[in-house]
Amino acid sequence: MQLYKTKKVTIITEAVILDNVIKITKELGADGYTVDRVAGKGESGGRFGYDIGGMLSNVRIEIITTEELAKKIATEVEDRYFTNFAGIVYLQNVEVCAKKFCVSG
Amino acid sequence: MQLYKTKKVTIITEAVILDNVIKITKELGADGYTVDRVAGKGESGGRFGYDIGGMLSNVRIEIITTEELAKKIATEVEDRYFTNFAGIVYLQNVEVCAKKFCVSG
Amino acid sequence: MQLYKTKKVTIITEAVILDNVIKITKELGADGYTVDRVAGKGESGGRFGYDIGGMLSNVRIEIITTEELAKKIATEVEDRYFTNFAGIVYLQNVEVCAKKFCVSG
Amino acid sequence: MEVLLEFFSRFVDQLQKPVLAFLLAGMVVSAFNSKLRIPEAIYQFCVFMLLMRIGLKGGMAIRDGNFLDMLLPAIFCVLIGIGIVLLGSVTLARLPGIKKDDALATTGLFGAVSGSALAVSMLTLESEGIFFEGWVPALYPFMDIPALITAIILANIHLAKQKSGSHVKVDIMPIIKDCLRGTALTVLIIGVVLGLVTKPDSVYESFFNPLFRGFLSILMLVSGMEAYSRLRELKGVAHWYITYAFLGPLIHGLIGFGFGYIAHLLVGLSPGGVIMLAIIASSNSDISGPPTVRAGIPSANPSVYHGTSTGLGTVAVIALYVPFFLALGGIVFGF
Amino acid sequence: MEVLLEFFSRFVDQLQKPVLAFLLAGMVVSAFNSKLRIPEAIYQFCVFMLLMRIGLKGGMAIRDGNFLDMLLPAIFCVLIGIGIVLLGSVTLARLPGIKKDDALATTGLFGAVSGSALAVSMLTLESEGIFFEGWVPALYPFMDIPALITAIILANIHLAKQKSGSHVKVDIMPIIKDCLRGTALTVLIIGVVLGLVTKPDSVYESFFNPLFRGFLSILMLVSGMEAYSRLRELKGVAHWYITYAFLGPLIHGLIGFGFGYIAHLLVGLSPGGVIMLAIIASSNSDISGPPTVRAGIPSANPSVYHGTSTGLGTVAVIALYVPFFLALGGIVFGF
Amino acid sequence: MEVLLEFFSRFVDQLQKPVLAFLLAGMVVSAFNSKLRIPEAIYQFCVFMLLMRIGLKGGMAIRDGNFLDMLLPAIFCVLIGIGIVLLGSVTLARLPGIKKDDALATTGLFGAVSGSALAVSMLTLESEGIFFEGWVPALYPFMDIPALITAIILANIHLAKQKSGSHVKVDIMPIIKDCLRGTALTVLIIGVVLGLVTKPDSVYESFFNPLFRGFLSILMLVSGMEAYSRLRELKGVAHWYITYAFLGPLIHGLIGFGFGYIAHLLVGLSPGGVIMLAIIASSNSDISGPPTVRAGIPSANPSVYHGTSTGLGTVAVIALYVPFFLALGGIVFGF
Ligand SMILES: Nc1ncnc2c1ncn2[C@@H]1O[C@H](COP(=O)(O)O)[C@@H](O)[C@H]1O
Ligand SMILES: Nc1ncnc2c1ncn2[C@@H]1O[C@H](COP(=O)(O)O)[C@@H](O)[C@H]1O
Ligand SMILES: Nc1ncnc2c1ncn2[C@@H]1O[C@H](COP(=O)(O)O)[C@@H](O)[C@H]1O
Ligand code: NA
Ligand code: NA
Ligand code: NA
Repeated sequence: MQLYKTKKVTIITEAVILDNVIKITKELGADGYTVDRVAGKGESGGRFGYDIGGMLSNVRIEIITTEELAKKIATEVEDRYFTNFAGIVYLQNVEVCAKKFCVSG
Repeated sequence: MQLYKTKKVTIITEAVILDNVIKITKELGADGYTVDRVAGKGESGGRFGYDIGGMLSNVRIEIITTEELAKKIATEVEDRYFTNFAGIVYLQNVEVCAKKFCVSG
Repeated sequence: MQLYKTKKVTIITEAVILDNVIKITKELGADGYTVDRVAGKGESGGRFGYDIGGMLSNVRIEIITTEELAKKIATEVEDRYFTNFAGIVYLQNVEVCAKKFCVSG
Repeated sequence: MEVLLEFFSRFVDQLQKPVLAFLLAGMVVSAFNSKLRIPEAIYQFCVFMLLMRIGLKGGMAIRDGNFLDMLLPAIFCVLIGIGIVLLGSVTLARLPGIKKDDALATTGLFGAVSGSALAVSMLTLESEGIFFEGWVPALYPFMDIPALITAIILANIHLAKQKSGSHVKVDIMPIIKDCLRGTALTVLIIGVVLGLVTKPDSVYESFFNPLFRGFLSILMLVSGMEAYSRLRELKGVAHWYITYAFLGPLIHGLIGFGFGYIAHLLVGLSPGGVIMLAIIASSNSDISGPPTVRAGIPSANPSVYHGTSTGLGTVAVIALYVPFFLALGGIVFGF
Repeated sequence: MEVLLEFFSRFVDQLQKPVLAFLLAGMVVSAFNSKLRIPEAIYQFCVFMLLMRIGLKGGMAIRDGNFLDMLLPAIFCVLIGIGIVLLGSVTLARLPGIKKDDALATTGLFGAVSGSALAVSMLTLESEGIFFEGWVPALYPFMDIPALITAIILANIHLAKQKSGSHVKVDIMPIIKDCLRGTALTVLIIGVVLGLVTKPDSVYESFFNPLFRGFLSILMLVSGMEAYSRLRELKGVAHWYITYAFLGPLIHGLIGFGFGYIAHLLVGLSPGGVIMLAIIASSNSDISGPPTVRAGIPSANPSVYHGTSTGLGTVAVIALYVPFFLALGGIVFGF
Repeated sequence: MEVLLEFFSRFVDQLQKPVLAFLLAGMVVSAFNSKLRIPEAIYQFCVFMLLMRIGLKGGMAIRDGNFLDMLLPAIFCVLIGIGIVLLGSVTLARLPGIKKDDALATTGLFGAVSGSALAVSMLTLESEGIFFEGWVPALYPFMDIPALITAIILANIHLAKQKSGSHVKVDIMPIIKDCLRGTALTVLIIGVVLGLVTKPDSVYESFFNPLFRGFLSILMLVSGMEAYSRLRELKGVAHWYITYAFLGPLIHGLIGFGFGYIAHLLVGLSPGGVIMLAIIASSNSDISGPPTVRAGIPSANPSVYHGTSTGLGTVAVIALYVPFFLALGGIVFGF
């Protein structure tokens, strides 16, 4: 089986802005994502509280996509949100089976 | 401490086939895995529903193993399931402390 | 946007020692982490039980930090806990936007 | 005519019942994109509470009942379950533009049974003071499993033919096991067995029975939210499925009513029991069936069968056919 | 003087009530670093149960009530909600060392309403046998939404001025939608509507009402644990916020009491209704408001407003101002 | 002889009780590999409800009781807890092929107490109409903590000796704190304190008490499922553990009964209280103890002690020793 090298971008941020972040990635051209809820601690303190509206917990959004788009997403999210909201974003190399993740979507 | 380079294969797919996928990886020779439940969206639509039997949610299965076995697992899961079931699979480089992950299990 | 190459160290271990592991990473100098609960299976059997005190489930702790510190954390956790407790630890390359993750904290 | 008038009055009644209202509220809430989410653990607990209550009551009724009285209705359930699927396989599955495996998966679900519709009709009959044998709802698996198995077998025969023209052997036992091991039937069976061999009256009276109504409301709210989500997936699916979702339950329910009437004549099944049998037949599986079908007919498109069943069928049964068969029973048996 | 004595005796009463005790227990438990965690799903379910009960009772009361009687109190709620924020914007927000957006976010939450304080006061009035119109607690959104909107608008105007001096247009509709789509108001509205147009008495009496007290206790336990966590975040925050958290609810409650008294004179709002209005005004949003403010005033520091509201305000209202306004009502109306 | 006959009749009774039946059902369900899972949040909530109910009732009983009457039984609990572990350390721990730290971990759990066994025996006594002092179950921590501490200290002394022959100092305070901070004891203590200093009667009567039986059933179901999983881990473990799991609770319970009888003679502990003390002593910790032991004796193999305790001990106590000590009490006190 052929493996294609591409990128995974991971965004960990406040659950309260999940919908907005997803919207941005969609607008930039990503067509899939995986998301789960995580706890964590960083510069802006710990996030382990009881949550109803998503203020006290983090989400982790992972998107497999081209290197170009991954960088665009990282930049956009960082610029738009991380002044006011807690969060980190990072890229990793991945090898996928399906070619679709390696051509600009 | 010595670090050994090896692979992590990640499978994100419908929770309904979790047991089957685990079985396959075991048959192929992997002797450990980590699994969690995730939400997500891809070609076959979003998976965020209320779930009892695992139809509406994804699982993420991560297996650290040799490059050879990682590729075998990826190929097998892709071939057997991803025609009918939603899912993606990808490989990543990892460095582990224990040598056991780097020799064919 | 500038991306900085650095490391992510992932620790998967028994939930019952989460607090201790976090404490160690803090003492060694890491200033952030992300944690979630996962199920899994390894040498010491499966961990899928009903849990109150954290004996029957795993946690996954991810820390983005310098290569040096990542290695220190991996070694320390491995040495201190993995004789008696189930667990694995691995390192991965990541590229982050914020420089703070690449200078010794 | 009389049935329709009676139905209409019962329908208005039903609208006033909070059960249906919670279902509709769930749909509206989803349509307005509300952030409300009942935690999944609570949803799963609601299902548990309902099925345990149905099972316990069923088991206690079997204990107090006459085994022979149950035999015929149980056999009828098997026949109805298989019959509904066969009927679908020669109607829906033959329509133009319909993928045969999608259609079979769908009829499998409509032959199977909805725990929540069952709960709603129990509540309705009980609050109307219409007696029914407590073991009738516990016949659930006798219709559910045969329907799912028949659908899965037919689909696999079809797929094998498509590939090779050769014949195929589908192994039934794993499918039965899969059904019985599923959450819904496991809980129901635990309930029946405990109701039968122990004396669960105190826990039934202090817990499962009084909380029944409340947890059902919450389940209805979630079902409404789910129905809306599944409905949206139905976009682009052949319109035949919509027709099937509304017409199927009516016909299936009438079949159930017919068989129930025969049981009424032969072994004295009560009027309430006949109505209950009609509703069981009318209802479609929305919780336990879909995963079984997903595993058993992997090539079928879940958006089609899950959408048709959970998005349309459940709403149709609770809003229309529960009151309809109540009305029909009222006319036929004169109450 | 008499008020204080009366208040003191009611305060001791309140201390004996398990509701406040559960709140304090939660704080102590957190302070001792206990590993106890009520599962989040249960916490969310508690909130659901409480608001649904408030909503259903409200809806049923509206159904039985006179629409005109409600109009004036509803308008008063809007005025109070806006008024509290305006008051905060010319006091708290102008104090030295206070970031204006932090202050506005905080006053927004104190203008808004706490579902749990509401539940506590309903329980207290009911168990003291003091009548109040069941629809008064359902006025919640009429104070909540205007307060949040006013705060968000003022903050955005302030931020725009800071940047450019130019004027700014804040779009109100998305904020209203955001409030209504939030979990809390969605549940409350479902409850009101179902109470109004259906007959939910049986599910209310068998489920939502009897379990109310228990789920409220658990919510209080969690609120206590949360209060402690938020309190710790308050370290380093200007002391004015502490003053505001204790003085604000008193003043806001008195404003509410005043308006309520006017409604008492004009449209015959009951003494219990007046007390309830005072407590609604006195209370600060601890569940639904914070996320709305987080989205609407992103630059404000959540540790400040969330800490002040959830860490201090809620405790102050339940421990001090519920008994205080009960005492005040007793004096004023002579019971 | 008479005891055995009486025990046998009570055992059949117990089998009819849904509590034991739910436990067995859980085991069967697991053995058949059913997909049923009670959501973990619900499981945790069941534990909370049970312990809160035990605590509240205990606190209210202490409030109404005579402090001196409780002193002796409390001291006895401490003695029993330590005694059971010492007994195990000179028996089980000295058997051939037994790892000493595994054995000590196991005896620690058997010296400690099971909240669910406690709940089962409360329910049984209450439904048989046998009076017991409400504060007896609240003595739980007085046996639990000393047993766990003794086991952890002995194990650490053993390990230190193995390494260096030198003596060792185990710090007791962190272990006590760890116990008290654990979920189970935290909830119990909150309950006791609230029962003691507030008037929780209304919330007790409307919530914690009526739901007790139901949540206990669900906990039993889960305990059965857990027991089966832990049992499977016991494969390959020395058979002595099986013997210990069945014999230990009998002997420990008899010790408890003996001490209880002394308390009966000296301070008038009721017959029901004596039985309760026997069952507390007989029971082994299945929820709160294991994590404490895991942290305190890291080198011990959790499959051994967790398997022996949760997989065998709990089932033995609920199935055999609750009816046994009831029977014994009946004979001794003549009812
Ligand atoms: N160094 C780190 N390693 C892993 N996760 C981190 C790190 N720093 C922050 N995070 C995650 O990102 C979230 C927001 O971080 P911050 O903006 O620094 O408060 C935290 O709650 C953590 O979940
Ligand atoms: N580009 C992507 N990046 C991350 N996760 C994805 C991506 N595409 C699909 N997934 C995940 O894989 C699941 C199945 O994908 P699909 O088969 O495309 O529907 C989705 O529900 C997502 O959780
Ligand atoms: N090969 C593996 N791949 C992924 N996760 C693993 C692997 N081996 C162990 N784990 C995880 O680490 C936990 C502890 O492993 P162990 O110490 O081998 O029992 C397991 O419960 C799994 O969650
Ligand atoms: Na059917
Ligand atoms: Na207010
Ligand atoms: Na014991």
